Amino acid sequence: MLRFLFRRILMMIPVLLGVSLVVFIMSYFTPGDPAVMILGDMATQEDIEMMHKELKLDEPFVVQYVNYVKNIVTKGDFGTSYTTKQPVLDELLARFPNTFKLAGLSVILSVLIGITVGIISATRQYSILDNVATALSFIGVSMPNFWQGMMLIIVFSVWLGWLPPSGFSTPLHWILPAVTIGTSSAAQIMRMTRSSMLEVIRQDYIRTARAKGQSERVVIWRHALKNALIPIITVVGLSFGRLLGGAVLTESIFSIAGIGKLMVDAINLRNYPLVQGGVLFIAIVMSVVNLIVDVLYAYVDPRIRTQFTTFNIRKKYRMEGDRDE
Amino acid sequence: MSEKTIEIRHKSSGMMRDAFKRLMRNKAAVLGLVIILILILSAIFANVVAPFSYDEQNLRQRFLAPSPEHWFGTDEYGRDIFSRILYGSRTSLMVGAISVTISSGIGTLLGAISGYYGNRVDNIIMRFIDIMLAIPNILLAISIAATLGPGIVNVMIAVGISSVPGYARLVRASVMSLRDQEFIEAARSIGANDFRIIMKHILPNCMAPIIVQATMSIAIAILSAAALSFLGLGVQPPMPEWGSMLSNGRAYIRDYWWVVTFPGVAIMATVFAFNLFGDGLRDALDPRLKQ
Amino acid sequence: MNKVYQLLVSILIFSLVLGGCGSSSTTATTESGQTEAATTEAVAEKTFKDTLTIAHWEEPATLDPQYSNMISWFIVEKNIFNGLLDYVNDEYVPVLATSWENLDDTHIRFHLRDDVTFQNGEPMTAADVYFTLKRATESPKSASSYKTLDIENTKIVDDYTIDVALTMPDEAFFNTLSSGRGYIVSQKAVEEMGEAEFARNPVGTGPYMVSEWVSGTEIKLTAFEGYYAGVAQTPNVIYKFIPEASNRAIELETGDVDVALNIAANDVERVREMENADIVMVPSYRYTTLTMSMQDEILQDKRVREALVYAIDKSLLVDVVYGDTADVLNGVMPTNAIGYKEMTPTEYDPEKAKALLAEAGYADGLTLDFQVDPGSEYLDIAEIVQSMWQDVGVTANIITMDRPSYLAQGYNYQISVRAGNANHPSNILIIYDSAFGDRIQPNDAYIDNALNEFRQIYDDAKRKEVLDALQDYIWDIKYTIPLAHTKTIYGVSNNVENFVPDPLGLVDWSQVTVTE
Amino acid sequence: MREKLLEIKNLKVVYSTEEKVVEAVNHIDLTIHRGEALGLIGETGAGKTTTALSILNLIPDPPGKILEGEIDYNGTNLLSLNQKAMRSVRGNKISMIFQDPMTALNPVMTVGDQIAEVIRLHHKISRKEAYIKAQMMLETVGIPGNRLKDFPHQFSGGMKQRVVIAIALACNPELLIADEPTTALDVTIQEQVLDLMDKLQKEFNTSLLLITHDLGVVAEVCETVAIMYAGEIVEYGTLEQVYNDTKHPYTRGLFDSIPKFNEEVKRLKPIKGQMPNPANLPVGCNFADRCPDVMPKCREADPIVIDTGENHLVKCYKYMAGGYEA
Repeated sequence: MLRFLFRRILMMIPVLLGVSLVVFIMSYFTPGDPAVMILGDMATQEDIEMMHKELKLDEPFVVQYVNYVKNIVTKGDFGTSYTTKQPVLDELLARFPNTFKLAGLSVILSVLIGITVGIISATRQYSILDNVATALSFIGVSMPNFWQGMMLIIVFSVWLGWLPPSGFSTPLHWILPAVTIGTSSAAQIMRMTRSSMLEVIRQDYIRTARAKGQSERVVIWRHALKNALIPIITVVGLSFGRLLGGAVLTESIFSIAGIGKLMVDAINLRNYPLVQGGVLFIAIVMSVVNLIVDVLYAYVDPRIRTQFTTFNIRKKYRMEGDRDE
Repeated sequence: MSEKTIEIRHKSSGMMRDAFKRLMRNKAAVLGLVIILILILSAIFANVVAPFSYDEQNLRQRFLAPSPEHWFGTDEYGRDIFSRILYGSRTSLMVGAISVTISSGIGTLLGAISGYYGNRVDNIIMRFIDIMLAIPNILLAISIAATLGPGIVNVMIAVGISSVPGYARLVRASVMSLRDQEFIEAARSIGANDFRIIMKHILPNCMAPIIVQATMSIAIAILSAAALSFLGLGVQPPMPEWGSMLSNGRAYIRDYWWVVTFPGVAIMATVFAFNLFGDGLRDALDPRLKQ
Repeated sequence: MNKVYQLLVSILIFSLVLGGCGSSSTTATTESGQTEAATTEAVAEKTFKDTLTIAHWEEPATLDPQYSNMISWFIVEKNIFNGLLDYVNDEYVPVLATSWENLDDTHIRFHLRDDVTFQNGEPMTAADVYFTLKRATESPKSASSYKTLDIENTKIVDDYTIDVALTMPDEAFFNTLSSGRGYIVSQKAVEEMGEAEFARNPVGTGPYMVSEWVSGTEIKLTAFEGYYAGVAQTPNVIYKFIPEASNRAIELETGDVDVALNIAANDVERVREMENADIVMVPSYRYTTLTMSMQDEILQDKRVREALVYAIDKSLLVDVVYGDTADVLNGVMPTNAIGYKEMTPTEYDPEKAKALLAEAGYADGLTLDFQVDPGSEYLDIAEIVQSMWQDVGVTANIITMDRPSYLAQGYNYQISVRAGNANHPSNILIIYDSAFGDRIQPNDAYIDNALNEFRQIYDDAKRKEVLDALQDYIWDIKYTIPLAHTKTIYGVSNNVENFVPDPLGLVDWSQVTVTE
Repeated sequence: MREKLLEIKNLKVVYSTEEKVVEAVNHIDLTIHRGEALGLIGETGAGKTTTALSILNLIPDPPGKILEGEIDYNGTNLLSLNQKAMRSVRGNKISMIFQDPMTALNPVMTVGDQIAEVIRLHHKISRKEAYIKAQMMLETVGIPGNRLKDFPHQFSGGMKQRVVIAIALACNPELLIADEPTTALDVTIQEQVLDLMDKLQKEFNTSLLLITHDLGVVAEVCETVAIMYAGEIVEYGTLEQVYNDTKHPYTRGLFDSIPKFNEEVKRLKPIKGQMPNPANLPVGCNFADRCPDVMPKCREADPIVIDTGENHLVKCYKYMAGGYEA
């Protein structure tokens, strides 16, 4: 397992290099001049040239890229934001806690609701409960996020006055945004849980467990759920990863200083150091999440675990020679 | 197991007919299909059915509430919302369908190859997917728009490409749990090549999650397209598109409910229909449900 | 089974669930219950809150005035810094300078106040003024505003006197000094902190200083005890950054903020109806105009341009887009700009437009590309104009693109829409200057000369003469179609007192109080 | 005769979906005695597995439903037990081995866990003791005890079936139901598994209900045989009676369709036609359409079960005259 982890962490290096190169190329060829964006449409040609020099945009592409990578590797310096002149890393780290909290809360919320409802729905397929849960989940996924967010604000902040309409400073502020995001991913997790569970509970080993005299509760939650988890983990991992990259619309509606809005603003301003740093940062976070997902796969499914230690297992097979091939 | 062997021997046309029969028995799926057909028909015949033109402004009749003349009311420029929704089904359905086709096609292929071959191939593809995941959709869309010029095609490509990783990872996970099963070994033993095994034996068996994901992502595609339109990267006005109707109308959400409600309902109904249909399709296609 | 029925039932249940979620978390509602407090204490003696909270639409990237170029940034800086002078009620009034005199056409002597200290305790001297002017010429964001400043020959006379040299006579220089780019910074602070740090923790002479800046969320200011004009009335000012316009109105309604900046046109009525707040609206310096590329052959024909003007029902357009938050603009500058000249309105006359188009050879119609940066109200304007032009046979293909791509297009376009935001003719009319580089590109020698000429004239009457002629010329030649002059809209809580609106939004909060 | 352990009386099971009702088991009666090994033979879809699942009350509901009948086990009707009481029977008094060892084991649990689970469910012993017992069971079925912590995918098919047997026998049940236990295995492994089952059945004095379509397997292990066709038991008797004094035309058909190496047979005689669709059973005898000896009355009314002597039961009009109603 340790070797696997080590290998995966090593494998992040080419990914990050790839990401940085791709983003660098995209930044370079995307229309829009950062200097013009910073100076506005009233800027004169001299201003713009002055800005180019200040931003080192007059250097050739390769030099820019090599310097960029070199600064990261040797100094841990992700560059300086064009607009604020603050280190990119500081800007990202200032926003990350909010994003992480929002993502974490909504994932927890959606996992709790999604898996529970999904299982109930699957074990009582076609019952009224299942139909209601299914209809709810359809509504949950099909409800546009910002519409839902705005409705929540109108109901809970304006009409009822229970919850603050924007910001993310206290737990009270967390509720509406987390619910907004949580709803659609809960619905998605619910759908996935239901369909995955439906497959699993038809399997023979579930019948075996029942034939042992095991109670239905244990059969579902211990025998079936663990088998159904792989696709669920995939969905959860994906949505967590995606949320860690920022939830732009929700962040905008609730005025949350998160990574998503930071990145969109950066892209809109062609603030390339921030875009590049942000994408790299997101890539690192995603890689870590993916790694966790893979570790979870292995934890959940011994067949996948085998792959991490393939060598050892093969040796074992050969020694005992009991594999009929 | 015995069921499965019989299954494989069936002619594929028979299989499809069976699946279709089962689908038709599922009332929810039929409802979904009916809604989808209505949407498709209204997309095709929008110019016949719509009482007004989609871009006909009447600035003295702004924000009219729903009435016999304007079923869904009028928008901020006095355009008939009902007509715009009819025309909008063209754009939204096209964006949804094509981008999902792109993403599920590429994603499934990558995921299947990755999951089936494992090891080095898996590594390379998954790292590639990681790179894709890390690049923000908007950046991707802007770059594509920069190459192709702004317009609906970019939206479809950008939305499609950006949801490839989801499919790839999902399919990979399913394939990984399938590829060591006996019937795959059986197929391999009778000399089926990898392509055939993937296409004929593995993919049909992980259709369920793919279909669930595909129906879900039509909604996401429609909404992502709206977000891109909002940034000026999507459908060009005055061509209506549900998502951007919704985004543009959001400022009026508290004053003129119909401006956002009807496009929202249109999106929800579409997504709802695709979900019902996809669900039914999954049940119909799943050989394990056959008994 | 009846799925539709199920759907309805589930919607019901869903709303109940939502309701349930809320009711379980009613514990901490009193935190923001200012309304109750207000009613119970209305009879008692007036007490003031120690914090004024302002909903701001955009976070500044920096609070370094010479490196700023956005109104939204200057709004915060206004309360941290002071300039040498200010422009109030159509005249320049002294602030940090006590007086100034023109030594000759290109030399101005400023006498400074001797009782001003910076927020770091250092006295404000001529050295700081020199330092500020020098760094302005070095900043890409300020250099062009200061292009007539001759920093080499600018001399510190003594601690409180400085002789500013110009490369040519420039009446507009006073305008630059009165703008945010003229705010005086502490030389010592900049040199000690470095520019990056100064941008976050600026040191000026103003009533407030930054106490905390939560990135992306808010900036907290506290009163500067040593403010030369007297300590601010309210000890703390918080700018909360709420980009979503409707949410600023909501925050005002819920009492979470005392002032909301930049209320959206469609929220104005709603705020007016609020019991706890109202709208304060003043003309801004912002105006919107359609621009046409003079590099385009079709649009080089004046008849076509005139036709396009006649085909727009400006008053209807302004009414639809802005309601009462803007006026039709009958001139080439905002109504309250220095030296504005009112023009005779062009009537809406589609028949005349058709006739002109036919005369120009486009009787069968004409197709134009209309490039739009979909931010602000531009897309609204574009869609309405598109529809109005359609009535006279002009098809405008709207092409939206994100702002950077839009700006990158240069004059590779036909029609576009932009907003200007300035009060001095030299800054407003610069868009017609050939040297400006892009967008309109008229290469019109008359305009270039006039623009260069008028700002060198210190005599008000003579300058007005040149400027009036220039405005007449631009109005007539129709390189642009001026549309609307917008207002700056504040949503202000009824508890706020002594609020003085500013056309640009640069409100000085030092005299403002908020009753409990 | 030995003591009756389990008696199925008049059992009827249907699977109903929205548009059709499948009559999977139609009023069957079957008795298993203590220590007896009964072979239940029939082709795929005859209702063998449904019968077995009914005993454990594990018919998937929906769509399955036990409509009529009783299953008396030691004097109590299993069908009247509540879930909790039923669970104390499953895996403990009556356990079951499923057809496909590849899928019968939970892939995400170690075999040790899966064996210990059933032990701990029915015996109040500590986790540790349960694992010791599990290890013993593993060794009893011929798998090294140190593989307790291995997962199913690390075993071959034959070994998996041994694990399944270990699970089934872990609580020393009185009745073991084996549903096609060897069908999925290759021949050499089949033999090993059968031997093991046979040995253990005798050793533990367990009754056995062996479900199979393989006449040879039954001959090897069972004393009594029941032949099932389209949800009904068409012939029942001792191994001797059924194999050597075959009565029912279907049973005869079955024997004719397998090669016998001690006879010179030019050609095998498969039974013509197919089993009737259980969703649409014909009037009269279900086998009538395929029966070489079909008589007009076979198509009019369902024959009743006749005892042709010494408890050799046949459901066929042919023996109406010679026997008496069972």
